Amino acid sequence: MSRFLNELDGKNLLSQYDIPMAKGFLSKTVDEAKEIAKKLKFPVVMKILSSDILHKTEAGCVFTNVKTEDELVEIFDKILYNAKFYKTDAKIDGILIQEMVPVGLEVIIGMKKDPQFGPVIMVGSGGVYVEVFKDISLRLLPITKLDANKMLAETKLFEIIKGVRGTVYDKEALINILLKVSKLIIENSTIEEIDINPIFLYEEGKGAKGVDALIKL
Amino acid sequence: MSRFLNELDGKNLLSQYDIPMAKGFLSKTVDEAKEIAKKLKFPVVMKILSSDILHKTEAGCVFTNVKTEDELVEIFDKILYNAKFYKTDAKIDGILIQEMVPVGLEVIIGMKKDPQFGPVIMVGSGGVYVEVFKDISLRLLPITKLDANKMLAETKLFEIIKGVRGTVYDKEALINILLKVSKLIIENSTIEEIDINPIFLYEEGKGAKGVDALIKL
Amino acid sequence: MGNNLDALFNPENIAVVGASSNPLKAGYIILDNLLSIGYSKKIFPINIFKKEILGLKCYKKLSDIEDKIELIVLITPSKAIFHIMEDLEIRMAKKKDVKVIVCAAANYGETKTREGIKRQDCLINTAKRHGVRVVGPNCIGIIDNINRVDTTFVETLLPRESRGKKGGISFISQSGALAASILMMGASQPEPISMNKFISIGNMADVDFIDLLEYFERDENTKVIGMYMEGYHNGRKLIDTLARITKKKPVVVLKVGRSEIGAKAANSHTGSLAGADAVYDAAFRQYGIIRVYTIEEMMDTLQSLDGCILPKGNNVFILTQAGGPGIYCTDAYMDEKILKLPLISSETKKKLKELLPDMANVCSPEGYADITAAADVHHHVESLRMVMEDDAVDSVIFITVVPTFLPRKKLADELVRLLKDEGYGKKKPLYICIMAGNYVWECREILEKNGIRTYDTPLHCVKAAANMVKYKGFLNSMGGVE
Amino acid sequence: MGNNLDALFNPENIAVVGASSNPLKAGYIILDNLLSIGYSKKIFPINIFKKEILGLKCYKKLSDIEDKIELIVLITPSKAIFHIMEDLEIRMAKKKDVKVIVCAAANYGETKTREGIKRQDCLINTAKRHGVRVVGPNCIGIIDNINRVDTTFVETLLPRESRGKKGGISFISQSGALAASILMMGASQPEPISMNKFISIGNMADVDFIDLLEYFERDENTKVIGMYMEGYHNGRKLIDTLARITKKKPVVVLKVGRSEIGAKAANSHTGSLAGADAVYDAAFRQYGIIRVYTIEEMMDTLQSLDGCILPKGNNVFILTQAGGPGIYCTDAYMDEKILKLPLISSETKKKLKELLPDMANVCSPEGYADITAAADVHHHVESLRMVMEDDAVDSVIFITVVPTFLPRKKLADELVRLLKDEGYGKKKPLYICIMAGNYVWECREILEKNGIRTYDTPLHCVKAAANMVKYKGFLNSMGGVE
Ligand SMILES: CC(C)(COP(=O)(O)OP(=O)(O)OC[C@H]1O[C@@H](n2cnc3c(N)ncnc32)[C@H](O)[C@@H]1OP(=O)(O)O)[C@@H](O)C(=O)NCCC(=O)NCCS
Ligand SMILES: CC(C)(COP(=O)(O)OP(=O)(O)OC[C@H]1O[C@@H](n2cnc3c(N)ncnc32)[C@H](O)[C@@H]1OP(=O)(O)O)[C@@H](O)C(=O)NCCC(=O)NCCS
Ligand SMILES: [Ca+2]
Ligand SMILES: [Ca+2]
Repeated sequence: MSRFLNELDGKNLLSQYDIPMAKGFLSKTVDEAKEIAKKLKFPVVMKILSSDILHKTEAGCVFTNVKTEDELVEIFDKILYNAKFYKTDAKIDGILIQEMVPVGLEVIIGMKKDPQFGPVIMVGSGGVYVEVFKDISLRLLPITKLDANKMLAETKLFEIIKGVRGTVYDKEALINILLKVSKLIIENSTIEEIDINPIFLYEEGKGAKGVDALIKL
Repeated sequence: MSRFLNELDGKNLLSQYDIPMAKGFLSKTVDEAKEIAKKLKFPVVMKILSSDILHKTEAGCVFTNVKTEDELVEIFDKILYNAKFYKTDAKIDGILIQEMVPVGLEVIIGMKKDPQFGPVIMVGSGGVYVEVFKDISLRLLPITKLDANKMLAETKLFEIIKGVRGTVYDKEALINILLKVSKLIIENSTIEEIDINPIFLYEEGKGAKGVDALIKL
Repeated sequence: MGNNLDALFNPENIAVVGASSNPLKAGYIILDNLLSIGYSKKIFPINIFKKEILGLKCYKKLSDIEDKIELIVLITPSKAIFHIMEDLEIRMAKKKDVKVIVCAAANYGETKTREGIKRQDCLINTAKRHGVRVVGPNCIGIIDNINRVDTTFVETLLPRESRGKKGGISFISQSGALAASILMMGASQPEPISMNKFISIGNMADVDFIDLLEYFERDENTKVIGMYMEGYHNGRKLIDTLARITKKKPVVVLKVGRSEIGAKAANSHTGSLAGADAVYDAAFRQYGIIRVYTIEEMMDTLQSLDGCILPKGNNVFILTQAGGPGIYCTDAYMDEKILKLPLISSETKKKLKELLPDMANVCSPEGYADITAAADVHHHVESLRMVMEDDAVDSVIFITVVPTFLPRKKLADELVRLLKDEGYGKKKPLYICIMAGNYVWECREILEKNGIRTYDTPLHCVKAAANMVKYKGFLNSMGGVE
Repeated sequence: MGNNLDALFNPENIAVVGASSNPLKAGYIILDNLLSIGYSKKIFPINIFKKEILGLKCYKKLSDIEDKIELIVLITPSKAIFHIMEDLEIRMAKKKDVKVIVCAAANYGETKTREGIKRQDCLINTAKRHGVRVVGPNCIGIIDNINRVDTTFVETLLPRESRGKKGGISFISQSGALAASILMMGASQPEPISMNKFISIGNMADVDFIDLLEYFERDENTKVIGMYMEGYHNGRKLIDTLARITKKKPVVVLKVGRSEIGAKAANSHTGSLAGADAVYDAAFRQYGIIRVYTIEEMMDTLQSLDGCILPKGNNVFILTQAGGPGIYCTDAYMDEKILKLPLISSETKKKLKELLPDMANVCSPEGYADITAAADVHHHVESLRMVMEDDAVDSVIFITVVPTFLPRKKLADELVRLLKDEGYGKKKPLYICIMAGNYVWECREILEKNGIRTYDTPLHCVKAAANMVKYKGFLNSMGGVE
């Protein structure tokens, strides 16, 4: 029986492998939420944490750019309300308070296990058009740095990374994430599927940061 | 000598042909700006109007989601300051106050004159990836409704419009805009180039709305 | 300038200036080609030194010939043009008979040198003064298989009896070499490709794409038009002409210079080359002009359009005698987004299952059947009949790799019986691929001599089938509501 | 089970069970092919009724033959398998000599019927018990041109003296029909394609891709490996094997079932077919396995890899004798993103301009030259020499449409002198296209007989050139820093 890691556990696992993810903590109560927000500094992002709700945005359970404690209090309730409305019996682990990371170039990194070939890693253009443009590249695991480089070069995203739109993005950071994901999967054979989407890639030298991650065991 | 229509004149011309554009008015003073914002209802978008500043966002002369009169006053000055900073001798026509339209599916419609073929119309996926994915379709003008339909069908965007991501978008609205742009160009032979980007396309029945438009004579 | 193109394709007598008795010279081969194709009127070789070439009496100059001459072929070194045009003036002052010049010789305007341009101006201006049309210069000539005219200097090694085979294709090439290549490759098929008119337009100093397109538009014997093109100075006018024609008859275009570098190689001198091909491409789609990308695809598409009726719709059945080639075909098929594997009736399926060997795969996936290597001639022919009879099927791709045990000649004969004698070949488009090199050459010859075209590989079938469907779709959309 | 594959390709005597005297039967053609290729050891036809076939003495059963037999070819109706295996038991009890069975007959496991599976089990189990390897069932057999073995029942019409031409290509096909087709098409080239080993693996009940790949990996005479594949049960192991080999020698794969429907037609029974091809594709890229998409591309690529040295880099010069075909080539060239038009030295350009006719286009665009229709044999050969000598050039595509005035045989002879006698053909990869059908067949024959491969169209040159560059790039990246 396969199951999904909740977002927090997923991120923690990724963080253990030095895969940069937006910081976040779980709050069970409004007070905990306030506490965390203070620590992370406003504005923050608030999201439901529930393995029963996979499409959080659709369920009205994600709010970005929460600027003040007042807003936070209001939204905390709203999320719980929407969650129950979306799925009455959803088991709710709490509300995730996450740092609000600057928007960057949207990238997706994924991994799936093929019945014949085992783990296959994927990188490509993230965002809403993923399924339509299918601008992705695949490789069997494990991959070398050379593989990671070639993967990027196979995507159209690569043009943007190299600076066709003015900004040159942090290619090395992305390659490092690919290599770390490769390592993570090789060392954790129970992982069936990973989906980090979006990863925001920043200007050269400024790294990257994963925002959402789904891990299936 | 070719010249660009300013955004307001451009939109007015498009509106004359019933091409739906985000409403907007020109303000010369802060008081005018307040007046307009009240009429349009907050939140609004504020932008410089100056034929000397083509890349408004880059110049720090576009602000979206202006929510209150206080903010408006503050931003009015900021825009003027940024404009001068960007280009000291820029001729400024005023500040455009525009309704804040809901975000939809980003579409681009354009027209260019080919030296051999005359006006060529273009439709495709809008947004930041336009140049990279080049998900566009072209036709010589004038076009028929059938042409417009076939153009859309040639793009990957069409999958999204048809509802692959859950929402079915207002295809008819988009086709109407294409036909109106075709008519506009046939009747105004001095127009050298049009670029409406983005057009937000909404759910079926809810139409579309152009946000920015550049017209070159 | 009047439109004398009738005289180009059906001239009353022809003079060849620069005729030679040296078999390695163009001026010899033109005479030879004219004789071989069986041109029925008079041929006048012009050669200063010779009395007779290939049994034809030679003349020293154009003005010496008493008979009427409607077509002059020029195959002299270009520097002779001034002299020849002077003589033409003399002739025209008396006779006023010449209507067209085909100037095959090179070294004119295309050199972009002062001398070259001067020569071309002399040719064109003299011609204009007398209302004479000019094809070329710098071309390989023209062929008309209906009127049996061949002014080209291309040697195809075709036996005399195979020359002048009429067909419905009229073809225009902007490249002489490509034109020659098409003639030579066309002559190397199981049955030589048959055309109506064939023309290499060279520098287009006078007669150009539009003149010829308009001529072919009206020409009843032209069923389909083919074009190889590199560029044209008035793209919009060309497209408007094509758009008018495609509503009546199909036009297939191989336009090169797709890439920026390709366009540079094409030496086109229009300003914004970069975007131009994309605009051509859009115009082709918009007006139902069939764009092809390879020489093979062009020839296959032209021959399908000439030989088959158009399909009703996009349902193309794949009938194969062998798994590998069938799957290979299916991949290519799926690359053409517009083709659809048809769902045949359960009755047809039942009949197929009854007919075919046990191991046969009937419709998994739907629209695909593998009659297997165990299929004999009867299985081949009858399964084809059943599939062609099913209403859900608009066209059929038929692949066989004729194994050792299958009598090849019998297969061909039985297919001819079904497709020609019983008329099935005219009911729906059929694309036959017999994929076994020289081993099946004779078998393909039998089919092609009987008007049943065969294709080299499954991919070739797919491309032709897809282009037929595209054109039919265009015609349908023209008839539909706007 | 030991690896007896040496005996498959170089057996000490062969028995053909199901040999027939009927020239329309597979059992006859196998004998004929074995004799035609000149197999040097003994052949034992097994036929119950005949005394002699094709001058060879017949035996009633395997156990009757006194001599040593290493290879058995089975071409009997499948129901006979039980009987034949019983007899094999008897023989092996005495002789222990048989090492390999090639079971060409069909109607075994591939039928997915109980009977078929039972027959296959009988064959495989009996073989296993005696350490005998099995190729097939349901295959067309194997060819070894070095040891002169041909167990196929494919008729290629190749004259006896053209059989058994050795080459560096070893080829595995999962489809019998495609294998047959390749043999027949290969035999129809100007000079028949030359291979090392050729094997149709049928049901892969025993000997499979990996066995053969490992064998070819070690085989010194195998310079390049070709594969047609539909599917394999252990994709990962196959890829790991290929990945190991491609570091040493190139592997070219035509994998079908690219599309979902194609995969369905391939009847593969793995769960998630949809994604599988994309994964194969990724694996091919990752490990430098050259994926090709058409049969023509496969043959061209295999022959280039066999016949040419690898290019130093991706700089491929286009040298053409005609504008149209040159531009056409350039378009196809630009489609292959990895090729780069080289910037040759100003010295080479100067030499070319001095050599060539005035109208020649030297390097506009860079890396492209058009020697024009006015170019004679000397111009052809010497311009090729100059381009090949330039350090910026890694490979050359050379196109000519041999016009009437160009002596074809002389062109071929002079090219042979440059490329073979002077050794230029071994310095850099060269892709020659002589684009004129049968008219230049002889000319191409001369070149190919001298080991200089010619290609059918410019597109074919481009594909082969691009695949060579890709493979070299892969080898380079393996040697580079990780
Ligand atoms: C036209 C062309 C083929 C002539 O070349 P050629 O055959 O070598 O030229 P020659 O000087 O031998 O002239 C040919 C014949 O015309 C004769 N001739 C020359 N000038 C003449 C004149 N003014 N009147 C009559 N005959 C004349 C010559 O005597 C010769 O005949 P001969 O062989 O009996 O002596 C050549 O100039 C040319 O243009 N080649 C390129 C053709 C081409 O590529 N076209 C475009 C294809 S895309
Ligand atoms: C193997 C196969 C070709 C035999 O077909 P066939 O030639 O029509 O069969 P026949 O019954 O005529 O048998 C062939 C010969 O073997 C002989 N034979 C039959 N059983 C025999 C046995 N047990 N021992 C020895 N000889 C036997 C027959 O007498 C006959 O010889 P003959 O012509 O002198 O009478 C057929 O069964 C088959 O499998 N066809 C498909 C092959 C194929 O497509 N393979 C895969 C390609 S991808
Ligand atoms: Ca030319
Ligand atoms: Ca098969």
